[in-house]
Amino acid sequence: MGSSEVATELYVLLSAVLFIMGAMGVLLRRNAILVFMSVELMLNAANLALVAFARQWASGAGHLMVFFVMTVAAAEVAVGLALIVAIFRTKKSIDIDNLHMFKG
Amino acid sequence: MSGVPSLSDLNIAATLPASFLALYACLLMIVDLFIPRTRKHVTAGLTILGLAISLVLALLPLGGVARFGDGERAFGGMYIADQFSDGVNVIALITALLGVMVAYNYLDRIQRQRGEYYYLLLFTTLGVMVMGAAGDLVVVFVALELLSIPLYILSGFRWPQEASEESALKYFILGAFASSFLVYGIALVYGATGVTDFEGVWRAVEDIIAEDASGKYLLLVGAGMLLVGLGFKVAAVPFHMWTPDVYQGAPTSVVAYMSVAAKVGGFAALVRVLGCGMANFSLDGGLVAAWQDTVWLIAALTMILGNMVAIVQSDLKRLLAYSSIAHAGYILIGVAAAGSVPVANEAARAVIMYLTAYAFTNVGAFSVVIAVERDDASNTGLESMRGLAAKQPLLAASMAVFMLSLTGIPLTAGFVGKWFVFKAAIAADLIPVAVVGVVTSLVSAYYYLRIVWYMYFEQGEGEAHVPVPLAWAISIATVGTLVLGIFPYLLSDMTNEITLAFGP
Amino acid sequence: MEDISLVTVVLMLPLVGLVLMMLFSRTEQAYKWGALVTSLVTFGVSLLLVRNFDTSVSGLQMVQNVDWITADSFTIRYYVGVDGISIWLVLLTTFIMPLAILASFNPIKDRVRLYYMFMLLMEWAMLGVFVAQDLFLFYIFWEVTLVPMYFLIGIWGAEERIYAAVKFFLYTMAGSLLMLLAILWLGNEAGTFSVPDILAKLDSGELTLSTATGRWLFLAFGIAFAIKVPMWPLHSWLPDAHVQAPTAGSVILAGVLLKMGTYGFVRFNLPLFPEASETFAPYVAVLAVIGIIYGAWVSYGQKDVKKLVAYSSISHLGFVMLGIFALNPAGIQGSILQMVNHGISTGGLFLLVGVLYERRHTKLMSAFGGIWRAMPLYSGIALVIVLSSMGLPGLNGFVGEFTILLGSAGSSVLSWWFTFFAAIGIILAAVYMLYMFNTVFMGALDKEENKRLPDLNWQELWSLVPILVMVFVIGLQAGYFFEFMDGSVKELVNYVNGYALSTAGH
Amino acid sequence: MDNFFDLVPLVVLIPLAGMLVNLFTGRQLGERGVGIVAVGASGMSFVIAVLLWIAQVNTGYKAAVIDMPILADWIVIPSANVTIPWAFRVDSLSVTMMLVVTGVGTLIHLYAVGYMHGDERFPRFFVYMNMFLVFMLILVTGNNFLMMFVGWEGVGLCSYLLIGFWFDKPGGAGWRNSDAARKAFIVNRVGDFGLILGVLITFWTFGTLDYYREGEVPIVPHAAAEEEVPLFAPALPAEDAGHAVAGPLGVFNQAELWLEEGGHKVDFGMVSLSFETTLTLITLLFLLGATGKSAQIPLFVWLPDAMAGPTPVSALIHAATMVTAGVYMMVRANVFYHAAEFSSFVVAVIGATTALVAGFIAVGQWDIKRVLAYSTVSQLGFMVAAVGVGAYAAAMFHLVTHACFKALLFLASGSVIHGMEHGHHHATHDHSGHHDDGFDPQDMRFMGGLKERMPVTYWTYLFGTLALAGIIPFAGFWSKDEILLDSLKAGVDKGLLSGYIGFVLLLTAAAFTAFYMWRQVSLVFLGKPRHAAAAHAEESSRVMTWPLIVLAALSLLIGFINVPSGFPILGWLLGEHQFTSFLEHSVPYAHAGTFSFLLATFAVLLALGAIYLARSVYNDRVLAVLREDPLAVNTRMQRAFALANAKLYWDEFYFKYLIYPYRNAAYWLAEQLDWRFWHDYAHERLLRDPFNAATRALTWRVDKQIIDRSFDGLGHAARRAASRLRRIQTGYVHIYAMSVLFGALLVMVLILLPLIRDWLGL
Repeated sequence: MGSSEVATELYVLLSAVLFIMGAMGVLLRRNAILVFMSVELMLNAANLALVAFARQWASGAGHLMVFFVMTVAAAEVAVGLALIVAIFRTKKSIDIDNLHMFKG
Repeated sequence: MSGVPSLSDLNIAATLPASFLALYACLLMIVDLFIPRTRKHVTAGLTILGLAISLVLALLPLGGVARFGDGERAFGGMYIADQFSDGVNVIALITALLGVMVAYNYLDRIQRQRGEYYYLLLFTTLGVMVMGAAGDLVVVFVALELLSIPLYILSGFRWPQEASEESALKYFILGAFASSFLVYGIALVYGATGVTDFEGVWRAVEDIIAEDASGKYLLLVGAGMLLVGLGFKVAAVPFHMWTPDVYQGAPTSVVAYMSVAAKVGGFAALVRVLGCGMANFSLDGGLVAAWQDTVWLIAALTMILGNMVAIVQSDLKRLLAYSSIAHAGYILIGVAAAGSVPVANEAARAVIMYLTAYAFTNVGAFSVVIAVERDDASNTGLESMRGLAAKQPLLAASMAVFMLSLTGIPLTAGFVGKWFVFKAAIAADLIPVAVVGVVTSLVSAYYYLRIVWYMYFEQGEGEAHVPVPLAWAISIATVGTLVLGIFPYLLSDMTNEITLAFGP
Repeated sequence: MEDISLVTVVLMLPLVGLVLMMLFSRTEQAYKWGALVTSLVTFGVSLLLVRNFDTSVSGLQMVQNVDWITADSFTIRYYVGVDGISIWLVLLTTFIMPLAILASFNPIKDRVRLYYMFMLLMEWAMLGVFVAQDLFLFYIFWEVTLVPMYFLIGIWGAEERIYAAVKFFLYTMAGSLLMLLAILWLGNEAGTFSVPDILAKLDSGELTLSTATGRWLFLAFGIAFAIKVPMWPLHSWLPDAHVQAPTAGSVILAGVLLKMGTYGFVRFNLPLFPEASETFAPYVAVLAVIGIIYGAWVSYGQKDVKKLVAYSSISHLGFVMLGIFALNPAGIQGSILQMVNHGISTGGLFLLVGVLYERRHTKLMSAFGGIWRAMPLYSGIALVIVLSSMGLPGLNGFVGEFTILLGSAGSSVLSWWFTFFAAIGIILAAVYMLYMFNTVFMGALDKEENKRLPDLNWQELWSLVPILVMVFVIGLQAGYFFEFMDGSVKELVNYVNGYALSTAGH
Repeated sequence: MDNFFDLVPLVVLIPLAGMLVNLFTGRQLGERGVGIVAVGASGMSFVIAVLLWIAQVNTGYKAAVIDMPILADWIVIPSANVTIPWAFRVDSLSVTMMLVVTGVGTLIHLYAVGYMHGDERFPRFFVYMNMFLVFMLILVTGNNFLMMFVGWEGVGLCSYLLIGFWFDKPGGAGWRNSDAARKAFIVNRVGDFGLILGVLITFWTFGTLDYYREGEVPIVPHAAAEEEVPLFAPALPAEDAGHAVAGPLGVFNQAELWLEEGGHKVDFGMVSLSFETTLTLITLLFLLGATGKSAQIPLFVWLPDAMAGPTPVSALIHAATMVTAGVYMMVRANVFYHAAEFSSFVVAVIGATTALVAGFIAVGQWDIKRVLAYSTVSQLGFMVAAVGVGAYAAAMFHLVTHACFKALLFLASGSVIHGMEHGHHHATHDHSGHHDDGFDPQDMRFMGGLKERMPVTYWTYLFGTLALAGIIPFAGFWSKDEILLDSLKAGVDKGLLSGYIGFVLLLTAAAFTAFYMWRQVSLVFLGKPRHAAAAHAEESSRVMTWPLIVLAALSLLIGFINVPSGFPILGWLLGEHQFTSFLEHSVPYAHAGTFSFLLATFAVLLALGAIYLARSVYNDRVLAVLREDPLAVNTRMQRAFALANAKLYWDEFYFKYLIYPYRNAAYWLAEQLDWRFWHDYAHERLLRDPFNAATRALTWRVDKQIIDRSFDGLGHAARRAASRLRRIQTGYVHIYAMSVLFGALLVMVLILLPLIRDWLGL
């Protein structure tokens, strides 16, 4: 490993920070789309870690995984947005805090 | 790993039930376009046909009649076609069959008779099947999403009904949230081991343990993340909170199906990931995996919370939701037991037994809920059970069987499942969690029995609506529950040779 | 597949009858008679068991042993058979059931079909408990008995039936779940669940249980059985269940179901955990004796006949427990006989109470008085059964109690005080039984509504006559019954004592 | 004549058959048929008993053990070495008892046909009576203690049924016939408790309960056999040297051998006792049994109440036969009692005390039958005391004579009651204006002057009274005198304290006997009628008077069967102590009574003196004007009389200190402890409620609120950290997500726990 290369640990750290930021976003945001984007951020944090590890291990499995994650994320986006649209039509709001019809 | 494998190397034949279903689902998606809205029973029939064919294909190897392909590995080890995956296939397919049967008239009643329902269901089923057969973390992830995404849609299938939409969005957001944990866990495991296939993980784990490398921290955290992601799917405490809301809001036919399917998938993956990949991951060089304590603690929490909270529920769907949380706890005992290498196979078998039992019983129980539910999604309170025995003796009898099975009374499948799970737990020396298991079973008896007493000991309207397909589903579920309870060897013999470990 | 053994035939007959009934019976009348005929046929065939029984064999007879569930780490078998310990309990079950069914003809007017289905299911499960030799099988039958009884109490019971049914279910299940764990533990260690195999392994030293383990397992099994018996202070479900159940339900509960607990002690606790049995014998005996006196005492304080009879069971079964834990042949054989006796006489008492309840719809003793004058036949029969229950010599109850006391007096693990206090129970039995008899049957017939009570009708009469006959037969000819159990009990006692000797040698 | 022995089962089976016939066809047979069957059964049984007696005499008093037909062994547990068969024993003792039971029984049956005439439950009465015979005969003929116990409890049952025969007769003051019946049964059970424990110990001591085995003859003790050649040499099987526990010998011979051998230890499960201690234990427990059945202190309280039954019952069961079972049992166990000195002492003291106490109480009673009941208790005390001082033959002798004259007295009193009832009926019928003044046909205060109205009854009653008072030559004189002399001799010759105590107490009791009997005669028969009923009383029918006459004759003559040695003329004429010689063959420690002219004269004079005293107190003049007892108004005597009248407050004592506490405790246990506390409180407050609370806590606190609130708080904190100043509403999705996150943290902590522990060095 050359000195110019950034250590894997730093990437992982960064990915962890991103992951936590995403998680906070999910917790704090009330707009469904923003929440949803936070989830995407978490997925991308994972992607970052995967790529970093793939570089470290010099194997393709990580990259492969990243592709799958991206693809699946796209699919999720499609479904997620459709749901959000649907619920917006019904409730005229995409504030997820309004989703509390059910009580134990 | 390197080199382009030839088609024969892929050993696609071994994946026959799953690959058939994948193709069939895709075809059906196209075919459905040409089926007019008024004739969706054709789609339903075709779905059943496809599922039935796939079921036969899955049963053949399980019953030892025929074995497709050459060996257990397919797609270069990505797909493992062993007895465990056969078992998962069968459970998933049976659940799907029942799911279609209970859905058909229900969809008519809620005026949502659409083809999508059926092929989405097929895709979910496929996801479940692949999860059970996963030989690689990547496959686990993909299968999980294949399982989940259609379920998000199905949960909202009753749009623009607010409850249904809300439950779908809730499920979706939380599901995606949990998925990201799973992905991150995969990344960490990958970081620790450098591979994503279970066999590789297994080997790497051996090295890590042998060298006492620092990778074990990464691996532990990764395993924990995976547990979170999958624990969410199976509704283990404390990742369970979506369950009651989603179950209550989603169309009951979907709940009947997904309460089982999602669990089967989640547990299959848990067994694969933890049992196949990391059963040898012991920190002190012993035979007990490092994650075992965590899993059984979660199992204990799940059983306690699920059962106790179920007691105070007054809505059948919510009650069954908590009940399903509780049952996740019981199955988790099996998963925990798989953390002891000598018991791993027995534990995996126990999980299969339990899931089978659970599939019949739970789908059956929700089918009964479907029967009493009114078109406006009301009448799912416990009171709807009052006096059912007098008006609908057979329906009530079936429900009684399901309740007894969920309680774990002998001669029902539920008992067999519990027996195997507890047996595995004891073999793995997990006596405390087994004790929690039996004590909470006792607690569960109370609320299950309450349903029975509402049906039998009290007077009431007892209104119910049992069209033919639903009746068939309930009958099959009842018979399945009883047959498995009385002749458990039918299944236990089939799953006798489950082997999880890659190690020597 | 080997030949089907007679035990299997007896076991499966109620089920066959049940299926045939469901297939071919349409009317309620057909269900009634179908159930009666089935139970009678079962009884008849079970008599063949007695005829074919070889008293010179101490082990299991008429065995059927088929692999049921096999796994690499254990096997579960369909393993049934009878030996001297179980044969009379099987007979007791087949004997009581037709009576219970016959006694239901009049009182049960509601959901008749379901009722008789549950009755046959009940019979099947109870028979299974007594013939099963595999722990898994045993546990299945053990738990299955709960289900029909739950329904019997819950649907056809009295006012507080739901509470009683649920309590009965939960209480019993609480114990049996602990037993389930113990069974699993044992089977896991032994690699088999069949009791004779486990015993053989214990005997050959292939399987050893540490002292502590043995004691824990003893307790786990013991608590399950003790709840069923029920031993003091775990008896609280019993007055509810017995009092709320319909007549036939009470008869079955008292007649057979409680015996499952005491039988379990003899069948499993003693041979499997001999060391623990000897260690715990005095403690169990203390509870047993407390039960004897407490049960008798509390019975005397009751105002409700059925409750009185229910509490008397606690007292009677205290005797049985005392005999078992005398750990000698006399005690155990007395206990086994007393199980049968209690089944017969207390079953009879519940039938009697049922007759009264049918007529007056009350069970309060104060509502009666001088019934003898109005219903002489009924009262005469009642007198005999009451006397049998309080252990009049020459009737069945005495033989059992005497033999138990004989055993406990000669026991090498129990002190004389147990016999002394247990014998006090005999006095107290007279106190509450005669109190009941005097209050209900004697005295002036001063209540208008009692003056025209009709005497027994034919169903009631014929459900009581066999009991009457057995009261005398066992009372006068107990030797015949002991002869059957002698070999098995002797072997059991030798085994338990042999273990004690071998540990003493260490 | 040997084969006569085989008839012994018939003694039991014939009454059984009679009972069954009457039970099933009694209603069809009618009174006459029922009477014929019952009396016939009893009579045939008597005939068999006579045949057995003849067989005894002819075979040189050989004993025989005969198996029960049809029934095989009763309780047999080979692995526990338990063999308790149904086997009869014919020997002089059992034949004596058979003769008494069936003989007196037949007469009483006959009498009862007249007495019970017209009763609506006539057949049932005779069913019970025959059943009583069955059990009583099982009691006396059984060859082991357990068979005796069968009879023992069986007669108790019959007693219960017969006392409660008129169970629906309205009783006064909350005390009904059925209560008296229950009291009898339960008090007897207390005694049975002792007996059964004694039987158990006997079994574990000897390994058998048989008195003697087949072919075995009683070992004649050397002490008693000094002057006589042993009648039978002990026929011991050779292999018996080791005295195995389950030896082939019956209990008595085994005991004899062990006593001779000395120092034998008896091994019970957990304790080992010397044989002598064991015997003491057994005999004391048997004594408890005897105090129950034979109505001794402290269990005699049931017998007076037992008079609630029809009078023939009182005569047969509560005077002549059943109550003597305790005496029979102790005589049967004479080998034990002879060896157990302490127990014998207790027996003697209890017997003598009972005799005196009951005699005292009898003086203060008004009920004609109650007086006789206490008299019976007193006489049983004589017998028991006799056993205590070792005078087994005397005890049996008194048993026989007492059976005759006490049965007579009861039957005669029944005749009086019958007559009184008849008279009352007549009187109220005639004088329709006559209104009831609390008339009780059994109350002696309403009688008087019946001598003229009922001459047969009077004369027979007089015979009975004289016999009971012990006036020569009536039967009672011989037997009572023998007991008195034997106890005195026990004191003087053997230096037994019990002998002196017994003698003094019994002599006093004898004086009381004569006194209260003459009081009764005076009150009932002498003087003038004090009530219209008495004035109109009529003599009973002949079916009732004939048995009286026969019994009166027996009361006069039966004493001659055992004339003491040394009695002038009669001894030579009738043979000396015939009865004792007969008995000796089965009662090894029976010994013949001698005769003391001095004592006999003294006793008779004492009795005559008491009679004189009684007559002077209860003279016609006083009775004619006084409706109270002369003693009750006598300032010096009234307190003593009140005490006797209140039966020494014995019942009250039991009620206060035993029965009420037990009953109240039962209510408390049943309602408070078992139901309110254990059933309700413990299960609801201690089990269900905490469980529900936990459930609620989990549901609302943990599942909703903790996760809700704490995450709410967390969310706030997090939002503040994220510089979000605006108030943010929380929604469920956030909470759920938070819970997932929390779960993830939990999982991390858990899964890393071992490592964290390692780091921290824990």
